Amino acid sequence: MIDLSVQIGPLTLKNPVMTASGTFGYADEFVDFCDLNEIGGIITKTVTPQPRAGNAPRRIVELPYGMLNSIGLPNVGIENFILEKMPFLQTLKTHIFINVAGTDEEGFAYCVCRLEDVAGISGYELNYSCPNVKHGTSFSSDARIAERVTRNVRKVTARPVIVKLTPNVTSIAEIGRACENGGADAVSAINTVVGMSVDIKTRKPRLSTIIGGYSGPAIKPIALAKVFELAQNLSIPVIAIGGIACAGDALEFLVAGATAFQVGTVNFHEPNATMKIKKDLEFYCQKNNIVKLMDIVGSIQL
Amino acid sequence: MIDLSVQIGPLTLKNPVMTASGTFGYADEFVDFCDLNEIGGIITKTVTPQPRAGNAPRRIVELPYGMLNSIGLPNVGIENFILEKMPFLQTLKTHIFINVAGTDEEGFAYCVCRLEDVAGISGYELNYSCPNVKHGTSFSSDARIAERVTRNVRKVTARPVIVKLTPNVTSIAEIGRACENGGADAVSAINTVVGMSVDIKTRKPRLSTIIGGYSGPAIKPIALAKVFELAQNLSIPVIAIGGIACAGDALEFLVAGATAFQVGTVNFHEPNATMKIKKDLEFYCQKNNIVKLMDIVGSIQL
Amino acid sequence: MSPEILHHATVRSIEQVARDTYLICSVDEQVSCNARAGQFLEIKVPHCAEILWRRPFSIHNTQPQKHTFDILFQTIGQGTHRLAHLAPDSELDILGPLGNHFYYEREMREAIVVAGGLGIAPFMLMMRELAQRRIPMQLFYGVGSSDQFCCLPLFEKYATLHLSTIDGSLGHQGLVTDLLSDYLDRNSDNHGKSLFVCGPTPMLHKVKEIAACHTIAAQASVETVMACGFGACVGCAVPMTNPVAGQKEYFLACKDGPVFDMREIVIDD
Amino acid sequence: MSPEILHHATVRSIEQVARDTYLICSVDEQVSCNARAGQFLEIKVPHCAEILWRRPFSIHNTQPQKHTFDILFQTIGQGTHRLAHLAPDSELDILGPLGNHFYYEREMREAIVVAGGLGIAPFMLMMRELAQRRIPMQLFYGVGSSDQFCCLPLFEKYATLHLSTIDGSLGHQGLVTDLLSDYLDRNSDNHGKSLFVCGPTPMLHKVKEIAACHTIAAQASVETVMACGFGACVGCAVPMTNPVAGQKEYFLACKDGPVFDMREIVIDD
Ligand SMILES: Cc1cc2nc3c(=O)[nH]c(=O)nc-3n(C[C@H](O)[C@H](O)[C@H](O)COP(=O)(O)OP(=O)(O)OC[C@H]3O[C@@H](n4cnc5c(N)ncnc54)[C@H](O)[C@@H]3O)c2cc1C
Ligand SMILES: Cc1cc2nc3c(=O)[nH]c(=O)nc-3n(C[C@H](O)[C@H](O)[C@H](O)COP(=O)(O)OP(=O)(O)OC[C@H]3O[C@@H](n4cnc5c(N)ncnc54)[C@H](O)[C@@H]3O)c2cc1C
Ligand SMILES: Cc1cc2nc3c(=O)[nH]c(=O)nc-3n(C[C@H](O)[C@H](O)[C@H](O)COP(=O)(O)O)c2cc1C
Ligand SMILES: Cc1cc2nc3c(=O)[nH]c(=O)nc-3n(C[C@H](O)[C@H](O)[C@H](O)COP(=O)(O)O)c2cc1C
Ligand code: FES
Ligand code: FES
Repeated sequence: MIDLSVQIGPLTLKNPVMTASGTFGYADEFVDFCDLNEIGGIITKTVTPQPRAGNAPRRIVELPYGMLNSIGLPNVGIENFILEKMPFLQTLKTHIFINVAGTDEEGFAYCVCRLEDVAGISGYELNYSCPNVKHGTSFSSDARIAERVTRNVRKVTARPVIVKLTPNVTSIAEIGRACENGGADAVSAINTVVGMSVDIKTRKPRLSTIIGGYSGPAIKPIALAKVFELAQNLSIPVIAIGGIACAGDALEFLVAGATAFQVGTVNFHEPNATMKIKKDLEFYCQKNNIVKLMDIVGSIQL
Repeated sequence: MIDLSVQIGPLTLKNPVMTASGTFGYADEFVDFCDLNEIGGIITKTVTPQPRAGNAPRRIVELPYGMLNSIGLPNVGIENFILEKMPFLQTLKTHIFINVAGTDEEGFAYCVCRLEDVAGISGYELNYSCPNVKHGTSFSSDARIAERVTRNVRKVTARPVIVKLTPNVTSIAEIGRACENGGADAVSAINTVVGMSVDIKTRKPRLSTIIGGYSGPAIKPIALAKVFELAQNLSIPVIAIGGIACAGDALEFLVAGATAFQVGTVNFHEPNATMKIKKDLEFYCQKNNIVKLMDIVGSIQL
Repeated sequence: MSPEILHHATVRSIEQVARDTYLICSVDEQVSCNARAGQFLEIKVPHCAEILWRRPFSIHNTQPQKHTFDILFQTIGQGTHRLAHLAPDSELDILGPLGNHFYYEREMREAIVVAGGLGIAPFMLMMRELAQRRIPMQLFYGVGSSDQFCCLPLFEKYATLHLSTIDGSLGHQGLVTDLLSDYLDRNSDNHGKSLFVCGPTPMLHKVKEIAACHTIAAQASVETVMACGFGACVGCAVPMTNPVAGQKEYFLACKDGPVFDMREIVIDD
Repeated sequence: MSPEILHHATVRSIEQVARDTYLICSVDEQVSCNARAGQFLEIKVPHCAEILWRRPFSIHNTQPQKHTFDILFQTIGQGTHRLAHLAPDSELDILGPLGNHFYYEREMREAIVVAGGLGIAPFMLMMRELAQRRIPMQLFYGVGSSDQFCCLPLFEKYATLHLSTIDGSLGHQGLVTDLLSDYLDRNSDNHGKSLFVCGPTPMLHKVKEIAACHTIAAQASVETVMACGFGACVGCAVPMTNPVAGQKEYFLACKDGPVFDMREIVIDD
């Protein structure tokens, strides 16, 4: 029996496979493709205090090995989320993390507060880093703000708090440390990389918002560098995100120091990717006589 | 007759096609592939005050649509550069820019000083941003240092000065503005994006320096966003670098606001890429009835 | 985990049926027996790791007895070119049937179908469905040049044809919407008529105007870029005619569509 | 702009010659007539935009009268697999000949060639060159299993063969360097002997030791990753035995090599 379980703060995940916010809906979109209870942890699409309609089309652009998005965090708002989305999530037998964002500093703690009495929630992921909304990145590009927002959330919940970081900063370790100081149980990285595409026929930017977020396999090398930097500098767990498409990709991150990882863009075109990655991780452990997957976390030979 | 010429500060380049530092050697490596005089501007591999041996192998890693490098600026040092490399460069009938870097703040002005009396140099590019040497990025991640170093170089030369910027910062526009204030004639962007790769068989980082610089077509969307940001915020010309492999790529950057562009990684596998891009730009202008290529610079429809 | 929606189909045949246009017939009981007109499949481009997204195609026709289905497509970019070069017996990695389908009013007495170019794709299956209900059909079908028409002999069995080409090589020279306007102007009684349209955006725009002007209900199958096809990426936004500002301003083409009542969506010109 | 070094060759034939090993014969006068043993070509992997770098291959043999040349290669990853599937008459986008070549001392009386696996590739051309000079040759050639040997009948014409396999399926069971040691121990007079080696790093390491111990001059063809092959990327660094600290510590495999005097380079074990 191979033990795939990993530890994120006080929580034990049955395996390190998680889903990245905004790429797995509210999980119900994936019932046809995945046994949701086999996933180590599900992170829901970002929810905000008020409903949001999202950005005007065009919201997505395909690129080789990647994509740009500028979705703009459309969501039904925290109240409707609790009414409409939570009931299904509560039926699942895995850890559910609600990804929240505020348009101001108070918004984060506000959402968390509202969710505190709701059952079936294992923890929160704070989205400090969406490049597609105004002021979206200021929470994660200014260490003082990042620390303050984390601390304010910490005050209102005993549930585990993950802070999701943007790669679009000079020093992700500095921001990560600030979140650790603010009381975060873990950090996740990376959110999308700021990118752009121009249609030379029309001379227009391809996205309605001009710039957007770059994701998919093409950003994996960038994500690995950031995750490694965080793992070297923080003492809380780091959850890897960025271009993970197969078990081999995931293993690179685990070896580099990630305790768990999130599968993002690949869910769109391979909606059963999480299942496949989990199975292949098991197979890898078998082949390499690894009894406990957690043992390879941070096993990089420097 | 199509006019491909562009203006970089006081200089007129016969066309906007330039070569990126470190990807075109000292030009002599490319005599078999290119008519060097047809290139708009040649930027030489970084030269430093003292000779450098460069980093231990492994220095390069191939990735889909990109590569990682950690070369470490090996070069013969400014004195030998003048003796060994300049004579050939002086025979060329195009603009030659010497890319210089210091290991400390004074190193930049020192190199430029030493080159001031040397003939056949159109200008300088200051490499503030190499991620593969210690302190390599501090010059371009701290606006005050960037401004100071630029000003010190400005004091010792009347020749055009281009400052090359790293994308690995929170606000490239802030650094760019500082360089503009310091007296730069133009900025070029982007240098490589920090990246990493792990060999899961050996559990070792693939590069000897663990992290390195990501380049090639995969970084083009990132470069476009940075170039656009600079063009929107600066009044000096922006020279685009990052993943340019064909005329279509170059046009995206020109439309987004770049006045010229540099061809990098693609030189390694298509050593005549500069020639092909120049020809295809001409062809594009012909087909689209563009008499002066400069007219499309910044023509993006927002 | 239901095995039905994400699975492999086997290509039975592939043939060129018009300029740059191919018909792939594949074996798949699930799609063949369950698909409704207007629904689509998301097909993985084979042997091309760099192309991440699946490609959406309308289900053109089904042969439920043979357990086969057809897609009809035009070679546009790398993905469709690769599909056109598939060999018989290759596997197709498909997701579907996805999306909603055309809706038929009980009171419908005549179906007016308007297709521009490859917008014809979903209407073969529709005509089979409507023929079973014995609904008379008019097909307004416009292309650039006559070598782009697909399956005319088959369509003729189901519907009265009104053809147009931009270059005048067959039928009316000009836009098919001109023919549509004429037809509706000539027949002032619009009671029981339903419009169904699929094609390029300017055509949808024009048809929406015409439908509004004649107060005929019109449904359009809409194309947007799609990363997933099943509601996960929220990338396929279509502006609503009656948005709730800051709350709900967009439909999703893949989930709420691809078929929309034209009154409910904004079509840019 | 000289047209010689970057150009297209036409594949004449491609055949599998051993397990996972292929021989491509191509038409190209320039390579055929000018290549020297030890030089290499950089070949673009066809129809695969995502693979940026060309792939380096030794020039295995040339047929100057026919204007053809051969490369011999093993399928390792995506690039070599694609090359193995090339059809005759395809175009090969090649760069070369590149690099230096094996150097023959005037006083050489016997050539001792040591090859591990595909390290055999450059030695066919070398043996032709040395046969013209009537130099006696010993070939020490080791592989994993007998089905990996290439071109033995041809090599036998030029050299005395000393074969080994790891699994013992042909020749000595074990490492070819054991055979080499034995041979040199038996023949104590090393005057006029030259060693030439190409193969995996542990083998190079061992041969370097043996050569030093018997004070025989040894040249190795060294493999590193290469982004360009012509001195532009400075990625193919090979550590020097006598570095000038902080100034010159590395050779470039593509420009200063791929053939090095083994005393001048550090070979990690
Ligand atoms: C619900 C739905 C059903 C569809 N049904 C069919 C069908 O039955 N038959 C068919 O031939 N096509 C159909 N399409 C369009 C089809 O999906 C695209 O043509 C295909 O994805 C192009 O893939 P590609 O890789 O060849 O081109 P790409 O490389 O993706 O694109 C090449 C160029 O064409 C443009 N382009 C891509 N898609 C479209 C589009 N839909 N309209 C206009 N320009 C586009 C791109 O922006 C790009 O400039 C449908 C689309 C949708 C959303
Ligand atoms: C100067 C020179 C001459 C060469 N001559 C020959 C030759 O004549 N015949 C021949 O078969 N090969 C030769 N090689 C090796 C050949 O270039 C590689 O096998 C080839 O580039 C692999 O390409 P790929 O796309 O199939 O594999 P990749 O996808 O590039 O690599 C697959 C895996 O193999 C590893 N790998 C890649 N190259 C090598 C290598 N050189 N040694 C060990 N592992 C490697 C990679 O790290 C990766 O893990 C030569 C190399 C050099 C530098
Ligand atoms: C279409 C799309 C929508 C996303 N929406 C969100 C979101 O709502 N909240 C969030 O925190 N991250 C969001 N992300 C970022 C992803 O969670 C993830 O951090 C990023 O895509 C990198 O991972 P990947 O390369 O595996 O996709 C979104 C990404 C994509 C592609
Ligand atoms: C192998 C390699 C060496 C480089 N060396 C230098 C250098 O010496 N100085 C410098 O300013 N930039 C150097 N660069 C960065 C390039 O000039 C360029 O900014 C970067 O590669 C992005 O462009 P590209 O994607 O077109 O390659 C190097 C890049 C590569 C790939
Ligand atoms: S295509 Fe992904 S939500 Fe519609
Ligand atoms: S391979 Fe580029 S310098 Fe040797």
